Amino acid sequence: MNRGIPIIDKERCKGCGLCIVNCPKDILAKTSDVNDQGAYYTVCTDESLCIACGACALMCPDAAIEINKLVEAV
Amino acid sequence: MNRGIPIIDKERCKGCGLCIVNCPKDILAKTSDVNDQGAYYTVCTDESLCIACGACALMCPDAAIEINKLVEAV
Amino acid sequence: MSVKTIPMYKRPESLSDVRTHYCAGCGHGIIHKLIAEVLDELELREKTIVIAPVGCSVLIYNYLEVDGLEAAHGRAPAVATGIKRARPEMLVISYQGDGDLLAIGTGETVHAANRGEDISVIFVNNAIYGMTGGQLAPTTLVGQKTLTSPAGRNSADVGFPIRACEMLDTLEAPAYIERTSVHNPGAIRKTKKAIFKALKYQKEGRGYSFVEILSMCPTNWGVQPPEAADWVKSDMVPWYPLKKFRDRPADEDADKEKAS
Amino acid sequence: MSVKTIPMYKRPESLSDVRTHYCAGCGHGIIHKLIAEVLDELELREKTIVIAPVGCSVLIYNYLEVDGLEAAHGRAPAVATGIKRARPEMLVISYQGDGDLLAIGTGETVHAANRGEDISVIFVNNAIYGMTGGQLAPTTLVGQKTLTSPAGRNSADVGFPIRACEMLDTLEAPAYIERTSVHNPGAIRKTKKAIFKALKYQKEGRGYSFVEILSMCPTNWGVQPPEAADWVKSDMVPWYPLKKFRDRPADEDADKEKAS
Amino acid sequence: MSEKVLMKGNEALAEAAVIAGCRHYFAYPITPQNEIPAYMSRRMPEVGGTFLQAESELAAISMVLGAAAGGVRAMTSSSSPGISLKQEGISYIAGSELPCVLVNIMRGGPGLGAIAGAQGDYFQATRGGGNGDYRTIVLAPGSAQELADFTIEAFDLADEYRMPVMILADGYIGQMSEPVVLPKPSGKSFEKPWALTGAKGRKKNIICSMKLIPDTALEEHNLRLQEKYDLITEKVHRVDTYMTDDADWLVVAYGTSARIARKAVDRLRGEGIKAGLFRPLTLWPFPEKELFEVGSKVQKILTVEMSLGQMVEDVKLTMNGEVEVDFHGRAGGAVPALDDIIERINGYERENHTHVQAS
Amino acid sequence: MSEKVLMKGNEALAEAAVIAGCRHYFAYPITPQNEIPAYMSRRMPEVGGTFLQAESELAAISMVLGAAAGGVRAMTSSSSPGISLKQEGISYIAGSELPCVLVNIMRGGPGLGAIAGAQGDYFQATRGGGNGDYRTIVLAPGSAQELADFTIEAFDLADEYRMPVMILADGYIGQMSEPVVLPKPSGKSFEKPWALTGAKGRKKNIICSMKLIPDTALEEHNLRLQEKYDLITEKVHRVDTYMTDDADWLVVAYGTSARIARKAVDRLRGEGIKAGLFRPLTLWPFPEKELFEVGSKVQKILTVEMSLGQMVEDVKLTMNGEVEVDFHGRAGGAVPALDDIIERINGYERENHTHVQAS
Amino acid sequence: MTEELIIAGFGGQGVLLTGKLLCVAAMRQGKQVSHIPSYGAEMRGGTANCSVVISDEEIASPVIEKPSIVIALNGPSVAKFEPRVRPGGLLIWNSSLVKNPPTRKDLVLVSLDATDLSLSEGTERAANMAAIGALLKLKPGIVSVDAVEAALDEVISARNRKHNPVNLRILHAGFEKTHKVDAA
Amino acid sequence: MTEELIIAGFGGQGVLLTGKLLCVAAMRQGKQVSHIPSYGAEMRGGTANCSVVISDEEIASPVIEKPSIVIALNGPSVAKFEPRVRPGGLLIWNSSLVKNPPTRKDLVLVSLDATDLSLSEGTERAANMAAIGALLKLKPGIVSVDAVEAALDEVISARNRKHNPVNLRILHAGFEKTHKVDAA
Ligand SMILES: Cc1ncc(C[n+]2csc(CCOP(=O)(O)OP(=O)(O)O)c2C)c(N)n1
Ligand SMILES: Cc1ncc(C[n+]2csc(CCOP(=O)(O)OP(=O)(O)O)c2C)c(N)n1
Ligand code: SF4
Ligand code: SF4
Ligand code: SF4
Ligand code: SF4
Ligand code: SF4
Ligand code: SF4
Ligand SMILES: [Mg+2]
Ligand SMILES: [Mg+2]
Repeated sequence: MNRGIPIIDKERCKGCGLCIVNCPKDILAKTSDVNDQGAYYTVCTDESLCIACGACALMCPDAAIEINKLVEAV
Repeated sequence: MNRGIPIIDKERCKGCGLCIVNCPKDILAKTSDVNDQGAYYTVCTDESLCIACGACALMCPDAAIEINKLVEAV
Repeated sequence: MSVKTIPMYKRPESLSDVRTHYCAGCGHGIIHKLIAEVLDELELREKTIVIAPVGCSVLIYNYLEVDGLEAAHGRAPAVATGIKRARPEMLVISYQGDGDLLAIGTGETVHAANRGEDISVIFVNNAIYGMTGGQLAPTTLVGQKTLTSPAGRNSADVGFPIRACEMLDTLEAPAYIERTSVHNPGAIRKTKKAIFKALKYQKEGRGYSFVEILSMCPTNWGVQPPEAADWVKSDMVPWYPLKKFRDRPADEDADKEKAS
Repeated sequence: MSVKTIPMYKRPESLSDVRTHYCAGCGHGIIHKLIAEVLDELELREKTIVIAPVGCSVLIYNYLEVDGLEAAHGRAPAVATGIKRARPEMLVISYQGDGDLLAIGTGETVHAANRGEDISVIFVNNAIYGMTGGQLAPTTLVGQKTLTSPAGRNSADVGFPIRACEMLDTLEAPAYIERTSVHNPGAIRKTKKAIFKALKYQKEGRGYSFVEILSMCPTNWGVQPPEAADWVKSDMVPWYPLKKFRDRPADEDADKEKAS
Repeated sequence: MSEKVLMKGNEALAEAAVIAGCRHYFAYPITPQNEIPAYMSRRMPEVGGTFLQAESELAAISMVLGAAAGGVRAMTSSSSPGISLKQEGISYIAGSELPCVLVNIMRGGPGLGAIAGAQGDYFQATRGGGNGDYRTIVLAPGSAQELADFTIEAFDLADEYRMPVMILADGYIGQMSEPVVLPKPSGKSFEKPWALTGAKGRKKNIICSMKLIPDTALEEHNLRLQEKYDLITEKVHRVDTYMTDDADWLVVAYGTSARIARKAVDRLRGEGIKAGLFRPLTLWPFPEKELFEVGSKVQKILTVEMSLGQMVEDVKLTMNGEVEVDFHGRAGGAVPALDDIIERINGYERENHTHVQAS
Repeated sequence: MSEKVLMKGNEALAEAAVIAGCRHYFAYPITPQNEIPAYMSRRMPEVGGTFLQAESELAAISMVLGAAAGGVRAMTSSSSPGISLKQEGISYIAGSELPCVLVNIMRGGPGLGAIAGAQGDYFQATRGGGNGDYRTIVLAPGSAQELADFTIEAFDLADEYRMPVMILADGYIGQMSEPVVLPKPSGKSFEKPWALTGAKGRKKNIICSMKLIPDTALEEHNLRLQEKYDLITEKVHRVDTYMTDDADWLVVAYGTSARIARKAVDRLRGEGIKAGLFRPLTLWPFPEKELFEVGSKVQKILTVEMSLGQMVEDVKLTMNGEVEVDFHGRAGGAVPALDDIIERINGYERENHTHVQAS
Repeated sequence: MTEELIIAGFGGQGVLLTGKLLCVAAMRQGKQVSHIPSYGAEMRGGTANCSVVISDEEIASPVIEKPSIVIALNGPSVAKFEPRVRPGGLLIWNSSLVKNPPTRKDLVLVSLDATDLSLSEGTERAANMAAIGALLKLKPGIVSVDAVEAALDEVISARNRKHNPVNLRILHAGFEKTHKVDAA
Repeated sequence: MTEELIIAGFGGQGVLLTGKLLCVAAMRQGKQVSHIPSYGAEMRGGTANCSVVISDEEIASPVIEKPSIVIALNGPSVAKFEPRVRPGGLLIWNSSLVKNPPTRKDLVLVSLDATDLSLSEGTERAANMAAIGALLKLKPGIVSVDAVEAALDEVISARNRKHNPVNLRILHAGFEKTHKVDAA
């Protein structure tokens, strides 16, 4: 199992979209809502599909994304 | 026949010796006399041996040497 | 079977907990983050001085949790030299843009490299003057439109974009020279490795390291960030090949291994 | 059979009828003379502007019978750019020493070359700062003792001598780059050819030309002129190979010929 | 009559340079004057001129030196730190007696400071930040219109006296858009037999700042320059006065400071207080004669600057103790507040009143 | 007691820097100060210090900025055109509040000028040739001995006030060999908690001249700098007076000019004429209080400079019209002639005599 | 009459153009005008704003300390400029984007869904036009609607002039949606 | 006593060293001294010279306009400095190299074959020592022979001190060969 949860800090996000276009699972998307800075921030549309590849986090210029990996507890 | 006459402008000469060491016929030498600028200038010791190669003139940083070539008049 | 979540990617501790002033999608942010990660990994945060250039990254000292110093436009490598000579035990990073490093700072760039100064230069090449609103940079591509080349860079008039790595590679002293990019996650991983090497070599006192990073300036290129990243790949990379030009420490280590 | 004398070598007309201030055996004198000869041969004296650098050749305008202009230390290529752009019909020569061209003037050197500015740079590399009394130059050889490297150039501290031709050869625009020397008559002949090409190409509007000339500074090397000439050959040439790095006009002409 | 257009000060200056016949412009980008190179990069190709973005300010000023030596009208522009870098070059141009126009759209300092407008480079401009005894004429426009008009004049003055002429304006003047009527060319033309055009049919021309031979050459050169500077001091001074005829209190200010001071004068006059404004338009030469004439009739002078006190020295030197000279300054990009100026002068009035009562 | 040695001024200064604990010296060669780098290149390795010949003056001043930020004592030296190139860097150092010592061994200008000693960079040194409102303390030694002594003091002042201190001397002072007794270290030490030594066990330190946030940051910074400058103006002024107590005629001069003026005073006193010499040892702050005290008692002041009139402005500003201020200057490397100074003062005497007779 | 306006938003909202448009219109109506962009911090991103002075008298400083009118096209602009409006002044704010409405009691606060009005014409970039409409309704003395319409052709480059009809429609929508208010 | 000397020759004739030697000797005898090399022209080659002032009083300028004594070690130095010696002054010239002897009538002109004296000790570089010898003979008041001998060890670097005996022999030869003259 390779699964994870992208945690996006809405207020840090500037809405650049770099995470969106680089997510292999296409589960990130811009909101039509703006955050306090006036940016259309990004959210994850389906966390269950996340494979914890880290592409979004790597790409994010504002370090707005952290990834939690889901591992089987023994 | 390849013969020439080096004409050394005594007052231009700074006595650097570059012509001397580059003359293939070894016919240039420093004087023990100084010119007005206080330099031990160079003279030709035997013009008859000059082959008009131009090495001395090429070498001279002060353009103190001109070469006349001797040619047979027809 | 129960499931546990463990943090796989966290904001690095060397990165300050503030918003940057950068535009959305700016490459500087990515590169800052990578530096912070490497500082965390090499445990160098408390021994590092970052030199801010004059350019969009002029406030870098607000974003990294290390001591920070400002250089005049183009002079960062000389400032880095001064402080490294005064504090050889510190890790000194000269972070610079293309206008800073390759236009006004050409002399300082070449000479710090030529001395083999024990510093690391992180060179962010975004093919434009970001901070001043998008003028022609020494690295602007031929035909690229900028505020001061409205008809596109005309190579007959102002020449071709300068390749910094290739130029510095003609010098004897540098220990490490590599060009990378941040246009996609794969490129970013390589960039992080390059920064890691550069700082590690400096930590080990192996001399001058130089990492050129192709980066996006969506604002002054007048495109959206994803397009900007594409343009790096489609237009910049062909002129600026991503390549390791020199890795003397690695060569030396390999030689030593062979010998032993 | 009678014998007639005909002048085989005469002082060039473009050379002023004055004594230079140079030390005995200084390479600058030889190079001035060659430039004057080429100006005579190409009939360019009346269309030439020479830019004097700051260095021993600061008074070059007193020795050539052409219009003369002084640049601040290191700025000659920028000054040359300014006047060439103002007077494109003129032939502009930037004459520079190694301190001028490769230390303080690194930026101007690289950028005029990179623009492919239609000027000719004559670079006199004597591995030292002549005028100021013999300090370390960017081109001083490793181990060479100077006023400011009394124990000899220490490459671990200040790096290795910079090779200008190799560095500029990484740029796209220059049309012609060659390194020659003036240590003996044969080398001088080649130097003259190089200067001839450089000025001819400029006359033809073919772009930037650069001739690096290894030269003697007996005074600051602390040796007699003949020894100095020997040292150029024995010590400088091995580090600075005499070589044509680029001759784009000749290549182009050859291509054209092949094509036709 | 030309039409009024809304133009940014920097662009008005750039277009005026084109009108003045400037076809060679070299510069390096810096805020707050970036509109000048941007404008020139579009405009110069249209008029067959040269726009070249130099690799640095050092290169830019050197290119100007080269082009000026070729006899053409050349210009460069920058802002404070960039102008600092040009000091050596300016000193060379002054020493070589070459005409050119330099523009400093000032920002806050020292060092990198900030990019808001300021007036902290007055000393540098008027005293010569470079080495040696030299001067540059310094013009101080106060509006987009004057940026344009003074540019025309700057080129003429440069050619007439063979020296660099500097246009010195705070960033607000350069950044502000205002209605402008573009000026006409002056029509003046200048012979330049000294220009480098090839030694054909004449002796070679040499242009240099080094004077080595004989030993006295440099001093003679300095004295000749000084004569020229004396002549200019006599001939070139421009001022603008406002309500000074009967003034009790005189404000001396230039640029944005003067705009605010003028409004303060209006307000004070409205309250019946006799304030006046003296606005030097040339900062070097400083219009001493004109200021002394006006200034010696008032009770007190207030110098207002966007710096912590630079021009005030010239005001004091001019008044030479004749009248008290006070100072009000803001720094770092701040603009003097109208109320502060008014309050200062009200304070003088009050004090005066007290004195009169007491005596 | 240390022994007298014959030392060239430049070398005395260099050795004094070593004595003061300077272990970081960066410079680019230029006449007439080449003995300083030459000396340092031998000496620094002996004491475990760093001598580095920079690729340019711009690099040299930037290296000084870097080293100073590291908390060490750093120095650079140059001469006029080289100092012009350093203006941006000096402005940055001032804005960043870093301590360092700058040496200008002045030569003739403008531009390349010539290498003989001159005093044409007074404005540049005292008014800030760089951008923005800032100052550097300027010390004016008049002998090889003072070059050494003032260097010790310069480092202390720099550390005390966290700012650049400039030693300003004409080329003759630097080139001349004289007997010198090498000074002792001052023994003072300074804490530098602001230095960049790694953010370990403390918050990160940041050293910069840019003040962006909030909008008022730069003005606040400027005002703080100004407070510091005001404090220095109050506390740091050094002067040397000679025969001023009963003087009728006062000569004000520094450096080589002052040496000649002193001899002139001797000669004039020999003729029964009451001349005196006021020699400012700090040029910024200019010792206004001391000069006013002495100057307001004399009949006339003659300022003598190896320039065409720069310090004379400070003399006039100080006297503020109280006493007439005359000027005698030589330029381009020429040294004032003893006889010329004597003749000037004799002229005053004669004039005075005529006046007295007439009245 | 002297009005000191600050127009603020983020880059791309046409803040500078708005100011220029008002200036040109007022200039053609014989007024004194000045316009200056904010360039207070040499940095990127964040809010953009410009200061406009329109007056019957000569203009002193183009820099405005306490504006009489503020047009705030996004949230950060409200946060930044609400405190600076002079008592009794006017604050027009873009309710489409601003989450925390202004609260001062001593101002005339006028909300307008400017971005929505713009979007309804198919563009998100013309909220500024709606705001101008509102301003013209509320402060008819500054400059006439006709003058602004004419200025639009003068200010917009030929290449972009094709958008002018849309711009005008949005301007009028803003004008219509806004109702005259009395001073605070 | 104040003597203002100029010592001139070409590079390699030890002109600067000569000046330094006199200064150190005089300093050790309690005199005020100053020494400054000529650096009037930033150029190479040609003549080198230095100015030395030795005095009982404080020294004003180290720069000498009209020297009281000139030592000219080659031809160009005679040409350059003969006109500048003050009337009644002393000019010592090197007859081994100078072709056009000085001619002024108002000076004390002393010729010395200094280079020949030096060559006779196997070096052409110590003509300056011979000239010092002559000076000491002619102007005993400046500094004593003993003081110069002592200064030689102080001034010459350890590495070159081995030549001092030769130097001294040449100095004495110059001293012996020179005869006291009366003022011009
Ligand atoms: C001496 C000087 N010249 C010019 C400037 C203006 N300036 C600030 S940043 C910059 C260029 C920035 O471009 P780059 O180095 O490519 O950095 P980027 O913003 O693209 O990251 C310039 C020219 C300055 N501050 N100082
Ligand atoms: C700005 C500036 N810095 C330094 C100098 C001093 N200076 C004069 S010539 C020179 C170097 C000369 O060396 P190089 O260019 O190699 O020429 P060379 O004399 O060897 O021919 C220097 C540093 C100067 N005149 N101006
Ligand atoms: S970790 Fe990978 S899969 Fe998950 S959201 Fe990020 S990019 Fe998409
Ligand atoms: S990359 Fe970061 S800033 Fe950009 S949209 Fe994604 S989360 Fe937001
Ligand atoms: S021409 Fe040749 S052979 Fe004749 S003197 Fe010169 S070098 Fe000797
Ligand atoms: S090369 Fe010229 S200067 Fe040198 S010795 Fe020969 S003639 Fe004289
Ligand atoms: S202007 Fe360009 S480089 Fe600067 S912050 Fe914006 S995107 Fe980044
Ligand atoms: S110092 Fe060297 S380069 Fe200069 S003139 Fe003398 S020999 Fe030539
Ligand atoms: Mg960039
Ligand atoms: Mg050299």
